[in-house]
Amino acid sequence: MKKVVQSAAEALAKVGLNDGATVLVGGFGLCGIPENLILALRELGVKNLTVVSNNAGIDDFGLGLLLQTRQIRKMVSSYVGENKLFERQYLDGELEVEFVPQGTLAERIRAGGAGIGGFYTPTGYGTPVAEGKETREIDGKMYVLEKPITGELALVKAHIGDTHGNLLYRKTARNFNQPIATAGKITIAEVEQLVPVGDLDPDQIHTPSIFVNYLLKGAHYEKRIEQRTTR
Amino acid sequence: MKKVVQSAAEALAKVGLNDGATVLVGGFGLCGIPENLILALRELGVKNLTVVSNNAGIDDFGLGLLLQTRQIRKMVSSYVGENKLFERQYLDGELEVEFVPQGTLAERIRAGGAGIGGFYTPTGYGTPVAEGKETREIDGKMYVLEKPITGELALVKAHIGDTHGNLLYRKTARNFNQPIATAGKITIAEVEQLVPVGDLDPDQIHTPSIFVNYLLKGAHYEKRIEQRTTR
Amino acid sequence: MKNESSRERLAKRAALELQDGYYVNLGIGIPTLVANYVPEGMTVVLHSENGLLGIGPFPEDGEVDADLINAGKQTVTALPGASYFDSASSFGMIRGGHINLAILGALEVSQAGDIANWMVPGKMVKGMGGAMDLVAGAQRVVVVMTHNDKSGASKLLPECTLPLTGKRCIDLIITEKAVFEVDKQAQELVLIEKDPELSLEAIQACTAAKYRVALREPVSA
Amino acid sequence: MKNESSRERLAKRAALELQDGYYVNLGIGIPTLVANYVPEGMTVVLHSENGLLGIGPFPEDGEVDADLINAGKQTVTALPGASYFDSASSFGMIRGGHINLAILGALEVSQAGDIANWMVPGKMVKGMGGAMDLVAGAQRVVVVMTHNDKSGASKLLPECTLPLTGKRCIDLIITEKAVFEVDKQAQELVLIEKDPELSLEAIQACTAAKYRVALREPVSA
Repeated sequence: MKKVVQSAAEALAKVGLNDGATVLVGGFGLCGIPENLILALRELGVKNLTVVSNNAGIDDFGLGLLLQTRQIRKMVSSYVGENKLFERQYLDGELEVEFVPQGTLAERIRAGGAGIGGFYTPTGYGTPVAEGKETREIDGKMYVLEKPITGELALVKAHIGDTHGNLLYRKTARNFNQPIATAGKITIAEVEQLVPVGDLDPDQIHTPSIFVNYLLKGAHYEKRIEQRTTR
Repeated sequence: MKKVVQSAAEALAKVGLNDGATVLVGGFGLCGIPENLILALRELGVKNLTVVSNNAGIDDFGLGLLLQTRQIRKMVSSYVGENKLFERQYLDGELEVEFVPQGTLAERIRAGGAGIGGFYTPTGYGTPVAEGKETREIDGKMYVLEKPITGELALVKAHIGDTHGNLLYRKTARNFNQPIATAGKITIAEVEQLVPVGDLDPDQIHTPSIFVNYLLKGAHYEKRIEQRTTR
Repeated sequence: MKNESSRERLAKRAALELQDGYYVNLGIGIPTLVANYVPEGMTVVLHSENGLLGIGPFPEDGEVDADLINAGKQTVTALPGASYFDSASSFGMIRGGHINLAILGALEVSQAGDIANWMVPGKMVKGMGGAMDLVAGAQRVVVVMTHNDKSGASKLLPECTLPLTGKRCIDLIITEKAVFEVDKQAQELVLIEKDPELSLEAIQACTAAKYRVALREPVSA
Repeated sequence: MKNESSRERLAKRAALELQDGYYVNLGIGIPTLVANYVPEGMTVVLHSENGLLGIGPFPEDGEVDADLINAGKQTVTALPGASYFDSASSFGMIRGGHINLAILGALEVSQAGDIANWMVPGKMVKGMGGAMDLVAGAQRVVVVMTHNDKSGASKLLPECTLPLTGKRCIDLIITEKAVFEVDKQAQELVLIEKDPELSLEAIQACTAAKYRVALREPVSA
């Protein structure tokens, strides 16, 4: 069982990702994004990607870097924030966007990882989000049927990983990383600290090793802050 | 915010449970069961309960104690094991049983806690479990529609709790306790150790305090072992 | 009191909806300010949908942590008793009805309790974020907004004109001019408080939604 | 070899289905014994559906821990790299196709890959436990069972007669007499190995299910 690779590029090379693939990317805004894997994806140059990620980064960091290189054909997100490049590509019709309510997005990804074929959520009933979807009344309340999301590849960032692939996240950098780690056909994790198997408390593991195919210690972490706010 | 009570009896008194209520009880076999709360439920004497719990205890411990007093009208479980009392009451028609596949049971409880109106699972398709339920093909695979489970009361047992109601479980005693803690209209947790708020690492909490209405330090833990097996 | 900004007055009034032991989600903007008016001795736990219960104040300069942000992507701190969790669990809390109260802004609210707050006419759509889940899932949903838009038009309407965020989900509307409960059965609003300096006629003149009047003692804000 | 019990031979043969890095769920009974035959140098992580990845050997007498059991409710230990999780997450792993291999017993298997193993005729029903999830969710499902029941009747059948645990979900059947692959397309079995001491006619005589013969070199067990 050899999951540890030396670099993000090596991990991606093992996967053999094709143009047009669906890639799930963890993080919320710039918090907890797999910085090194995004850079390696940019280096790899694969095109026409569908990227499932709660946000789309900013112009010059995170997924914004893949917008610069026009590698993303479609984004599945709940909020795309202030990203001028995104806006331009969207208005030009180069970039397709599917807006999914944040909780529905998280649940669809979890469902994808947990083998659920679909689920009924009250979120979005009576709104544009429910258009074209099955709705039904269950015990007097209206629900919308939502489908699972999976992808050829899931990219996540954790704080600590062990050599078996067990992961611990830190603070709110956990966010979408935990469900996304379960929903890739192949999942690659990058970590700030890599420790020998056995170093982590089995009660405290956030993502069990079964979900992780490859992992690497990130070469460098910028951990940029979007809205630095102080007292 | 005062969630800590002095005893299991005090917690149940605050809830005001009625005959005929649905009670969700954590544990797997005898592992991680809320021993003190089960005893208090027996003392309280409420009748005609529907109890949702993966197993039904043994003749003289765990939920078996509520079978002795004939307080349970219906069990919703995946496996009832070797329990003679259970068998007798079931064959006599005193006790109704709904068998639910273990994963479907866990997922239905999670759905109940997470506001999901129903979900499609491949488990049980083509078996007696699917009888009378909606089935459908999704992306070439057959699924069964399953409904969420909630209850008037959820009883769970954790290893450590803080005074705000944050919980940590220990080893495989976590099992159904974690989803069940989310699915009660009222949730009571009993713990082996009660610590002041702030003592627990926020990254390591298994059940956030939002799910816990009352908690208590259990008076006594027997922690009986069903199948003591050694090397 | 008169020197307070309108934003602060709205936040103060909204804070009166808090109760001890409540788990509360505060939206971006004025709702965030509500945190400043939690009464002494009351414990309210603030939820951030990106995965935190127990939001604390903004950090000191040296305390800033890139791994600790709120749903508005601002750096924050966490209070004793806080917990971190993933996004699926976080929205399980919301959708499962575990959040006692959500306070958020709106562009329009209808007399039936519909809300529109995610698509701004003439602007690029940024997405709904977690708003649709919050209005559908929280036990009680309170809107804090200006009574009228920049052109003076009522934001309380018989029917929303903008694409909805949620249907029949709002419980209370707080504006700088008045407070309305939503009677979902009757599909009308109930005027329960008003700025004492405004007449009933003045409220009527700037409100398009249907409402009945059942004024209570104005809650001191 | 000849002194080995039939149980041990079955477990050894099933162990040949393991691969390095596999995450595996072993059912109660003979499947549990498979853990004893993991080849040297191969890492296989054993999953227990009550919430453990990385099952270790049974504990020493002084190590017994009431909080650490397997799905058969036996006390166990955990290996380095283990993790604990809740039941919903555990079955997410199973249903989501993350378990590479499940090995379990059966009362009957059909030539289309159906399995019946939870309702014993004439006995009180105990429940299906996690078996229905495992057969529906694991990437590959291997049945280890005796070829015939106590009356000598074939447990490999054209159609199961007992209530099903799962439909079209079995990939391989290992008995003390033979090994069959399930050709789900053709809805028939493929005899790929047999006890060298038994003739094809002898296998045919004790097997009710339809199968074609495509014998491979018997894998040494």
